[in-house]
Amino acid sequence: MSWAWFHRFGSPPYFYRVAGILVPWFAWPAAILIFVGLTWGLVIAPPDRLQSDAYRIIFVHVPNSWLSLMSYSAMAIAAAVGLIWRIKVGHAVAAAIAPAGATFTAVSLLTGMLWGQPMWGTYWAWDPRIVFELIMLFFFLGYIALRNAIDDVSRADRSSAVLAIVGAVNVPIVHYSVIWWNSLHQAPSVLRVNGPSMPLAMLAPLLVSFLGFTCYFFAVMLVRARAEVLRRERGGDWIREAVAGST
Amino acid sequence: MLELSDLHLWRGDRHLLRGLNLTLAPGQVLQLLWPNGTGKTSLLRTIAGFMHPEAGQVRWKGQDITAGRDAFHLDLAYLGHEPALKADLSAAENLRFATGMRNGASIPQIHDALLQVGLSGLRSDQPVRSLSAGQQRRVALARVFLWDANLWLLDEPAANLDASGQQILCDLLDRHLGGGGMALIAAHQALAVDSSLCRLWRSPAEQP
Amino acid sequence: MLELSDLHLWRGDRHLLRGLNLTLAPGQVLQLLWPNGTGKTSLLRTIAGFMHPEAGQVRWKGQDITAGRDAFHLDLAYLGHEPALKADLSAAENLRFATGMRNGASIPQIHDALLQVGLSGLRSDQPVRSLSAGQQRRVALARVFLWDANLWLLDEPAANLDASGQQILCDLLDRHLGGGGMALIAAHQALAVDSSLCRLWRSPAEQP
Amino acid sequence: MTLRRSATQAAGAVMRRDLLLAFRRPGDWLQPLAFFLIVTLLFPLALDPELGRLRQLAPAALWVALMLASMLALDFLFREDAQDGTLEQFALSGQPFAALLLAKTATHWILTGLPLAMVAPLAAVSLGAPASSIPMVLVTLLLGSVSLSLIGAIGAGLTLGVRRGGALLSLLVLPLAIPTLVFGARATQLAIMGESAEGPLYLLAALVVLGLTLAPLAAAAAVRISLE
Amino acid sequence: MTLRRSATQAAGAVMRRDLLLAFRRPGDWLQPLAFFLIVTLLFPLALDPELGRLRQLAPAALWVALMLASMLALDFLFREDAQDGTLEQFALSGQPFAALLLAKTATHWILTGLPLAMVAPLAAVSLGAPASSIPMVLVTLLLGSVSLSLIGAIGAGLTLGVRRGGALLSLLVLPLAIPTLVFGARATQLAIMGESAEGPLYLLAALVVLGLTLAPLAAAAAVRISLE
Ligand code: HEM
Ligand SMILES: Nc1ncnc2c1ncn2[C@@H]1O[C@H](COP(=O)(O)OP(=O)(O)OP(=O)(O)O)[C@@H](O)[C@H]1O
Ligand SMILES: Nc1ncnc2c1ncn2[C@@H]1O[C@H](COP(=O)(O)OP(=O)(O)OP(=O)(O)O)[C@@H](O)[C@H]1O
Ligand SMILES: [Mg+2]
Ligand SMILES: [Mg+2]
Repeated sequence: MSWAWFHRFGSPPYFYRVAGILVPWFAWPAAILIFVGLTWGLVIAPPDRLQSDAYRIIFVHVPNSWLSLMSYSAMAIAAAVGLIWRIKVGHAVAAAIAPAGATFTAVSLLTGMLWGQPMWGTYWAWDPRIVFELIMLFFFLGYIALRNAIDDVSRADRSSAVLAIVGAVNVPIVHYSVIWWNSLHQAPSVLRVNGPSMPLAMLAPLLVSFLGFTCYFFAVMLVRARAEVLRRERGGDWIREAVAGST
Repeated sequence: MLELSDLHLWRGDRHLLRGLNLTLAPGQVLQLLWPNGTGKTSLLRTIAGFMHPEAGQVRWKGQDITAGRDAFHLDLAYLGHEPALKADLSAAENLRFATGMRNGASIPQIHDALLQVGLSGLRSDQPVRSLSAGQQRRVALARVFLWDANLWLLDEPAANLDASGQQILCDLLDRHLGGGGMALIAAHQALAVDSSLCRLWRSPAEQP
Repeated sequence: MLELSDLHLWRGDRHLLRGLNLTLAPGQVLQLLWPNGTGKTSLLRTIAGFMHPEAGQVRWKGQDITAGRDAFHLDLAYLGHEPALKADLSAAENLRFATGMRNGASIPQIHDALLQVGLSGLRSDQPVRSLSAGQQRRVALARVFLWDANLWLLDEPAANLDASGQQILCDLLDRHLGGGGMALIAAHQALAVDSSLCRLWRSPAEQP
Repeated sequence: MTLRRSATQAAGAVMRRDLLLAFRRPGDWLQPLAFFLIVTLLFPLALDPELGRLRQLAPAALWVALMLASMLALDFLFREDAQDGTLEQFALSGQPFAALLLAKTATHWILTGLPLAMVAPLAAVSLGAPASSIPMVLVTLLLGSVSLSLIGAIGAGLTLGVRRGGALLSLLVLPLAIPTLVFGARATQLAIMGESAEGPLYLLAALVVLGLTLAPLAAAAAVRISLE
Repeated sequence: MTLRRSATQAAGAVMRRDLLLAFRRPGDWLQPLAFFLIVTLLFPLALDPELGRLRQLAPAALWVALMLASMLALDFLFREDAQDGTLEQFALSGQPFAALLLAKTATHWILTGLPLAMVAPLAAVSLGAPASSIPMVLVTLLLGSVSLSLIGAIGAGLTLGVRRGGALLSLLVLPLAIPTLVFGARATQLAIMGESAEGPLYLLAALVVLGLTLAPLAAAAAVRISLE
């Protein structure tokens, strides 16, 4: 296969333009899907036999949890691309993902804690998955902190990239923690080899809101990444045209 | 043979080097007498491979340095603003370890080196910390020529050196060039090296 | 009026200064051009009160400095080998805090000072870390004269400075001396200050 | 512009400078926080979690964590200023040296001790302490962090002075800090148990006063020596 | 004399140099040791000592202390060499950079991790662990300290670019170190309880291997970047 597309997408002007075009295609679906998914999940979907309405947090918790893992992986990959092939766009994307990912992780933790109260009778349990999710939050924060601590952009890019890549070991740990340790936390009930163990009436809205949050993720990521690209392309003359064009 | 072709370097938001070209042949020395803040240190660090130019390339013996980095570094001796000495070790110990990493130098060689830079008077157990600024510079110079590398990159080597120190420096340089070495020197007063080999370069604007 | 009488100073096991006498009257500058490692820095630091001489004393306005230390320090501006700048603050911020501890200097005064040392071009938020060696020296010089202290102790102030920088330094000195200030300078090339006021001192052996 | 600044003005300038620096590098004061939180988080991980046991362990965990966090930060209290020559300029400023160093120490406390004391109750609760105990825990930790910063200032000064005595920081500071730790932990424990912690609290306060009077002078002396 | 030194010779030179330096400044490696001992002694003080409970706490106390002690030392791992320009010379030595940094890390472990692991059993006993458990405790701590040093090397490298990087160091390192801590403490606990600690021990060993393969490369990358 040819790597042309790879390097083309890695060229800032091209990325800037394409990203600009893509943003609305994610923003609108995000708004609609999240709205549909949440109203469906929180209002229409039938209450659970065991946990009546408490379970409805799932429609927020699970999408955010999944996205927290996905966004970290995405960040690590983008950073690696930037570091290995010296492609600035990669760093820009990684930098753009970090805050969003941190938010997803925080939301996952918070909703999890809220859910823990009715389910486990405590907000906070020293459960592997919970702890490693918390560690992931620390990785996101550490990444952001390291970026801010280094004033020179390109150095900040590559230093933080190393951190992002190193932190990637944490992702599988979070995912498999429920299997490796006997933990309080749910074992996978959706992403299972032999199909989800969840009634469709719950699964459907879950997937819809998951799609919604994912679109939201991409929209935010692209917008921020464009800004980051601009910051890196000091004085590149394509910028003047691009900005002039966009206004 | 060192070649810089169309080098562009940014620091922060400053476009320091705009399409810089230069070649350095065996036996030649080029003295950068650019004004403050115009990019001497940045240029030397770029050649050494610490910084990465936005455009253009640095070639050593015809090969891009990013390709054969280790080989290039073995031919290179870099002396920065920092003396890069361990304050708690004696001058001789510092030199022993500095050479121990590249080409082992024997104790006599090291003492000879210290003699040449005019530091034979030191107590052997005197830590570098207790040396004066100029004495520390001299130790760093001794290290540079103990490495007998082919290409010297010296950033203001004469700083803190008294008259005799500068004379020593010039002698070292002449010997280095005589042996087919090359040197790129950032300075503010031109050093009195044999002028036939030596080019002065007063500002990044004009070409050398 | 600074007076050193029969000063004896040891560093470790070296007897650096042996009965040194010297007086500096208003409007005078004395340049120490001693060789490396002969005690320039040590002497300046002793006068500043960091080190204590084994024998002899340092008098300022007739009074031993150990007696009226704070008063003496208010008349004193010391510039050492270290620029003593905060790498994470901008040049202007550094100057504001440096003066804020002694005599408040207004923002315009500070910008004027930066202008005089030829740093008006800097981005106002550029941290000192990102300045070149010579630019940092210039900031340190700006601090010295913003303090408008009576006695300047400068340790190799011309280090890292290009030609224009050295010219600026000389102008500052001339102005300082013209205003009845005094200066004691360690250097390796004599600075071209108005020679009537200026004495050169080539080795600790001879008297100035 | 030669009118001499008063000592308080000078100290103020020093504090403003350090605050600005911290603002430029949020990492510096966020780190002890993160460190503290992570450490308190480590204990439960290191044990198999069981809230009853955790609660007994809480005071020890909190205080050791607090102490280590502030120690870690203290190592940087003077070192950087010493290396770049700023301390020399302080010594030459014609201002009372002890006052300037006290200003530095105070800023350091504001940036590390204070936030630490603020988040500590949170950590305490996560370690199973009852919410009702929070105010007392807060007070004890506030007092404790103050005296830790002061004690640390002495240590930092001494480690500057003695080139080869890096061990001094812990060998001198930790023993000095032990009384604070003991009384502090005791007070916290009583607070968590819901009993009156007056006794140890008074002792803590006494330690703070002692520190305020002695530490700046000791530190100033130590640092001056290191400048020689 | 231009014959090129092999990578191992170069690494050897680096180790000898660091050992000599440590010999000149015993403080640097005595400090973490003293720190560790005092911390482990603090626990009995911070709690009211009652051996039964102490024994339960021993693993947690040991491991947290071990971790913090090595953290404290880690900040010195590269910083000094970075400031005085030695690391630049390493990078220009034409030798594999990762190997040189690994050599530095190894020396650092010999000077801090090893002694720590050696005195730890002592501390364990003082915390009420049975003498019979000492060998196992020793093994777990040895393994743990190795991987802590390796992880720390990454953090130290990353924070070089930042002045006062100690600020970020622990924030970056502690999350990485938590698995080591969890398994290590579990193993120590089993050892103290006199049960078989094989499971966690294997995991610890796995972490060490992982660290040995990844850490030097990551650290080298990080340091190179910081030299820019
Ligand atoms: C602070 C507490 C919690 C945290 C940090 C947390 C974290 C996570 C994470 C990271 C995931 C994604 C795992 C993966 O995709 O591999 C997840 C999934 C999930 N969580 Fe939680 N969780 C918490 C509490 C809870 C509670 C209390 C419940 C309800 C009993 C719950 C139910 C679920 C479910 C059903 C999934 C989807 C499982 C799957 O199909 O993969 N979580 N959680
Ligand atoms: N992050 C940054 N942002 C903006 N400008 C920067 C940054 N880093 C460096 N610079 C500028 O780039 C230049 C670097 O100069 P360099 O140190 O190479 O100068 P030099 O020729 O060595 O000067 P000197 O003779 O004083 O040593 C300086 O003008 C400095 O202000
Ligand atoms: N602890 C010590 N033991 C022995 N000698 C020492 C000690 N400390 C300093 N010295 C010697 O004292 C002298 C100090 O010199 P100083 O730094 O004052 O020289 P200087 O005139 O400033 O030199 P330069 O021109 O290089 O700056 C040096 O020769 C140094 O070797
Ligand atoms: Mg320079
Ligand atoms: Mg000197």
